[in-house]
Amino acid sequence: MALDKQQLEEMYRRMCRIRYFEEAVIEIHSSGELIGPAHPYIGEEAVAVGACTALEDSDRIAGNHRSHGHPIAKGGDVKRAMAEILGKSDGFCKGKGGSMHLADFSIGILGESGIVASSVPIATGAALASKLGKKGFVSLVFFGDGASNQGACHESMNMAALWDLPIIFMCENNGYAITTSYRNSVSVEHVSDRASAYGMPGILVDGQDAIAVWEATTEAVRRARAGEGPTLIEAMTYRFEDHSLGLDRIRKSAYRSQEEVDEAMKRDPLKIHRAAMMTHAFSTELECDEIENTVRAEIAEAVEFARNSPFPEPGALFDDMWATPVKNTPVSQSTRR
Amino acid sequence: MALDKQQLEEMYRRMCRIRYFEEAVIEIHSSGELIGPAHPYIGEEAVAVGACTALEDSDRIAGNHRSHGHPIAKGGDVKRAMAEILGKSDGFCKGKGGSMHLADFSIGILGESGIVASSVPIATGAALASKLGKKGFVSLVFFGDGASNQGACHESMNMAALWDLPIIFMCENNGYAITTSYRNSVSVEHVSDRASAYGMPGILVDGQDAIAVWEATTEAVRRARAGEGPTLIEAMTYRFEDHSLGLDRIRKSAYRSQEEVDEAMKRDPLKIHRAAMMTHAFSTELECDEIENTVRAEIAEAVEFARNSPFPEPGALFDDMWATPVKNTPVSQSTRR
Amino acid sequence: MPVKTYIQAIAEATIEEMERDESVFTMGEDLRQSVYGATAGLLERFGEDRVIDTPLSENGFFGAALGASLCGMRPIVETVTSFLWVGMDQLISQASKMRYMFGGQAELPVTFRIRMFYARGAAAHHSDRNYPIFMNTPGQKIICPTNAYDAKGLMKTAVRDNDVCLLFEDGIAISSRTEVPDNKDLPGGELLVPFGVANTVRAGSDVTVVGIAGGVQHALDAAKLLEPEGISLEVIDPRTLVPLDMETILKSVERTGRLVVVDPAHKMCSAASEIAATVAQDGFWSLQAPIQVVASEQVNVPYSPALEPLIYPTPEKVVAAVRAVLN
Amino acid sequence: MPVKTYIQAIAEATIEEMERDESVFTMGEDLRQSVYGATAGLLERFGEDRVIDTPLSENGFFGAALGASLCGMRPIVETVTSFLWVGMDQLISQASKMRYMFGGQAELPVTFRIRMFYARGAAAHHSDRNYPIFMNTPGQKIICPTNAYDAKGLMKTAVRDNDVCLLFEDGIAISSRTEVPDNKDLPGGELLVPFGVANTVRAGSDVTVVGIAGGVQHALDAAKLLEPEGISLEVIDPRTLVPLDMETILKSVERTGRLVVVDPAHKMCSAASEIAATVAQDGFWSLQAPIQVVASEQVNVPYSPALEPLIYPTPEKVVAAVRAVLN
Ligand SMILES: Cc1ncc(C[n+]2csc(CCOP(=O)(O)OP(=O)(O)O)c2C)c(N)n1
Ligand SMILES: Cc1ncc(C[n+]2csc(CCOP(=O)(O)OP(=O)(O)O)c2C)c(N)n1
Ligand SMILES: [Mg+2]
Ligand SMILES: [Mg+2]
Repeated sequence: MALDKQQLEEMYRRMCRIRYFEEAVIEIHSSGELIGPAHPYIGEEAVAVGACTALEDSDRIAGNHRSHGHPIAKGGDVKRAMAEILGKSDGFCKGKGGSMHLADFSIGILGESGIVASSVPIATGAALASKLGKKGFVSLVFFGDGASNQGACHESMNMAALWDLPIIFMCENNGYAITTSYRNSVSVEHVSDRASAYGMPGILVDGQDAIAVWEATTEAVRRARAGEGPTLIEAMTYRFEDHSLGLDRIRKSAYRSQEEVDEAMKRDPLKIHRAAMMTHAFSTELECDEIENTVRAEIAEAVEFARNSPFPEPGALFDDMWATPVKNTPVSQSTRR
Repeated sequence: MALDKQQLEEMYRRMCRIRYFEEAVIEIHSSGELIGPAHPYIGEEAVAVGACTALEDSDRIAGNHRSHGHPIAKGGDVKRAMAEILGKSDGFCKGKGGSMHLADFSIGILGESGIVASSVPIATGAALASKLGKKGFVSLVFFGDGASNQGACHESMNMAALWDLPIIFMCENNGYAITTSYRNSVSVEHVSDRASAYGMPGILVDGQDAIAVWEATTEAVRRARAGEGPTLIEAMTYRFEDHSLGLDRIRKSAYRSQEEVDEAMKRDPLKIHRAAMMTHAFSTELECDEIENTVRAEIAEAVEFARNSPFPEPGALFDDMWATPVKNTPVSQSTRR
Repeated sequence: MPVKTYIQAIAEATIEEMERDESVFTMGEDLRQSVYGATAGLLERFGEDRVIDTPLSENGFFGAALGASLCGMRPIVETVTSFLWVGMDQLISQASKMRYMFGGQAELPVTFRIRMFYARGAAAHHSDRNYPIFMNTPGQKIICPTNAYDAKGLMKTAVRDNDVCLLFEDGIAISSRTEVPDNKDLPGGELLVPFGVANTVRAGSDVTVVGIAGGVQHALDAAKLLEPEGISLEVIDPRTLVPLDMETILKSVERTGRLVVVDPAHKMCSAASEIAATVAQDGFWSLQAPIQVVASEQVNVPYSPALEPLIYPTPEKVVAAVRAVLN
Repeated sequence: MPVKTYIQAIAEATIEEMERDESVFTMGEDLRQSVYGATAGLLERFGEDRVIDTPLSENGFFGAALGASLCGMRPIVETVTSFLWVGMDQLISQASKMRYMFGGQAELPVTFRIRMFYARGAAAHHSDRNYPIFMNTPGQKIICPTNAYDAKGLMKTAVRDNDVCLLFEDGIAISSRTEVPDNKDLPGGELLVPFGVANTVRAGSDVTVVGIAGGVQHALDAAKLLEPEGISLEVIDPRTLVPLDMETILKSVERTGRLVVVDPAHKMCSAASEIAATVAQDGFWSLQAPIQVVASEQVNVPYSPALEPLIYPTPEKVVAAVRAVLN
């Protein structure tokens, strides 16, 4: 463990940022202000923060529908993230993407994907660009246990291993794909057991312990930068909330027993990290509280910012389709008529 | 080894049938009578015949573009196979499918697929039907080393293992996908090494030895029928001819050295089986020759049959689209006009 | 007559067909917990072998459904338009081609139930309306029920049909309620709606308005808006896009001389364009004005509630198109 | 002027663009041995890092090309229409949606070169003409060069374009030869053909015939067949389907009053139907006769040499359609 106090505190700050951000999203959703689906990351903060702490700003990440934690962990601006979720013009994507599609290319966040596993080949391609163009960055992709069964993962891992690409496949195994349990979805005990099928290391790590995730990722990043190729990391974690906001149809305890949920919630990644800060860096309760308070204020400010941000103008509907506009690209039918 | 003389001879008969059939196809192609692509199975006969000898008539197979060997090994009629390849009305598919799409549902041949790996999920579904409907048959799918990298294989193997389906995944590893070598295509030493990623047995077998393939398949069929689930078998083989007839653009020795081809051709599956018949069943040279002669006559007859078979009538263009015809299904534009 | 929601109708059709025929089973993601609403209670009723939760592998399990259908089973698969892309190889290379390619040997009695999300902030990744794509690739029947009655009757027909049926459930219609008769009150004891027969939802004399999927609702709303002005719209719901009942549409245009087609899918190469093109060919001499297509704007579906509604057809846009053809 | 084949033109464009810009590279199956002919010699010239043979994983490597393009590379991907189905999720969910969904942040300078087989017994699994599908899903530019000149000029434009470009290489045109000027004889020193500008391949006065992809050749052949009778066809090649130059088509119809559209793709929801529908809306008052669409019959492509030719448009079918609009 070679994280100094400042780093440990920054990790805690980001974990809190995700937690409070998600709490705010839940509140906003219940008020009816947010109509689209949103998938809370609460309970899994240690994975994104542990992983992203091992990365440089120039490194690239890509993610999935459970999509707020990854960009925040990579340093994304919570104001613009919240504005995006509310569909506002100051959002990361000017309101065009929303909750499932946060992206900030300027700091290496290549975007979250609503289609499960669909960003895995994209991240593999980013790693290919790094290798071909000798660009030196690594690529890291977050995907779920459910996603691991998609062909896209298989194809990407084979290519990455064949070509020694600088990529980390970070599987967030929270035990479920919506309501489908790991046992009914993956035919082996661990997703990381599949790494040997590609000839890459498969690392199983405690996903509630940000430091453990950081350690595993750091070694994978070292390998990647040294040209030694990809690593598959499986972080065992748990989603504390429902699969998605607004999916009220599913009875909560029908697919996860209350005991299981209670047991899992005892291992809150924020508490675990707070304790680790005290042990390893002698942070005080006061220091920890202060981080929490600062972040709470930050999130409140983000909500305020997002609420005040204007909705996009109607004309914006037709912007952002083409990078190279040319004659006769389609325009509004009503303009035409 | 528990194959009696009759069985060994039948295996030889089928291997010869494939070999001579393919030789006839090559000849026909060079005469310009056959315009579509066709992928000779020469050199790989032991795989299809070894595998199908372990199956019952009611068992199902599905295959790929290298497509003549599988149905013939399963007992398909060479007359109708040849007629299909010439696009004639007596063909398996009335001339609609052609070389890459031979199928005879009446004896469990669910069809070859021109899209690589695309029949793997289909065969998995056949196995699912067997299990759900307690139908007792097993399903076996042939696919190449190149195909093994398709996501369809990953998804199918995971499902088959999860659900203990009665299926055999038979990978014909001939070392190449068109011109792309195994080493440039699959990131581990053997496709069968990937079986452990699904929790199923992975068996590596000499694909030039029909008896070895039969033995491995027999055990896999036993497992399947007993409800113990799927098996992945990798048969190491070699294609003696070009990837496809008509693909003259590729210089033969550019991707496979002449030495490699010569070396591989020393292990001709027909010669190996002929020797085994003599050793295990005391077949005589004369008996073996007689099989060969009978099959040669059979193939000559098939060519004759195919040549004499009429082409489909123009009106046949609109047949065979719908199993349940209803009002207003699309008809010919010219009729309409 | 009892009033039911669209989803109730689908659920009833599923249960009735599963009870009628042992080879019918359902497969898809999270069916047992019924994430999309139509499979609630099936597990308890029919057991694990007939209500199969699949791994997240659309290409794999679409193909598995097709393979099972080749061997005597009749799967009902539940999914969402946007997940079809993942399984497209099985849907096109196998589902739509296998029967013809094998000279008619294959029977593929699979019904895909495909949800189309609508105007709820699902964003581009979850907002596809891709039925026109399957119209372009021959080999599947394409069914777009727009109310609970048709949903039940067409779904039951689909399950009994021996071809691959893609049944698109439009989010625009999904929460609508319609009268659906009880089986005991029906002559044959059950509700079956045939394929290839358009439904003239509303008779009218001035303009023929064909609604595709959720577009039927917009057309009906427009008809109501125009009624006070004495403008009479004939609203036609083709119900199935393959087979497509052009005859009913052409006959209507013969009387009205004017055609508007409303389609919530993207405009280019849409079902609406297809119908317009066919009328411009086969019904040209009936036309007294340009054909108007009201479809989604040719951009991706945006997330923001300030933008999303702008992309879709609305009753107001239909009204504008009707006025255009009347001038 | 030197005469070149279509494939030579594509090869020249590839080499010129790879020489001009280090970030351009090619990837696909069996490129090094050049199974489809256009990548011969690239390996020797540009080395292993710029001529990448991929595993058989279309979804995976299409996505990898897209991901690489997000990070400053400009991949040229080679494939075949029918293999697009396998990679459809990356092509639609990512290629066509990413830029818009991310509010314009993404630049995706990828060119997909997509071969369409034609009338050589490839059978249903290898005979797709799926450009209409990408017209329906907004976000990509769709390019259909029909001769060597355009192949080179449009391909070079595509490689420099910062959007995803799908360049469909029609087997009908692939072995054709056209004059292609040497760079030294060109004013700017190179051949670039702009997107969105239709080419009036042949001027005429009686009927406007729009040819899509290989349909242009059939239209020209029909024009020759009708010339002796004094029937004059104006043949228009849109060259790109997205963007689509409807203006040129509408202007021509204004003069001729008659439209035939020839498209070797399946008819329903085709590019041909789209053009017909648009003219029926925006050019209606110019029309003096029904619009005729000549496209592939709505069945799968059969293998048999006795059947395959029947499915496609032919010059004779175009002639019949022309006669129909003239009566
Ligand atoms: C291709 C595809 N299929 C289905 C869905 C619907 N869906 C959204 S999230 C999800 C479960 C994902 O599970 P997992 O990968 O484990 O991620 P988690 O939600 O547990 O974080 C499903 C099935 C989808 N978005 N994309
Ligand atoms: C999805 C798809 N991609 C590419 C092709 C073109 N293709 C036909 S055969 C082949 C190689 C297949 O290799 P393998 O699976 O090893 O089988 P083999 O030909 O060696 O028997 C390729 C790339 C195809 N038919 N389908
Ligand atoms: Mg999960
Ligand atoms: Mg091979």
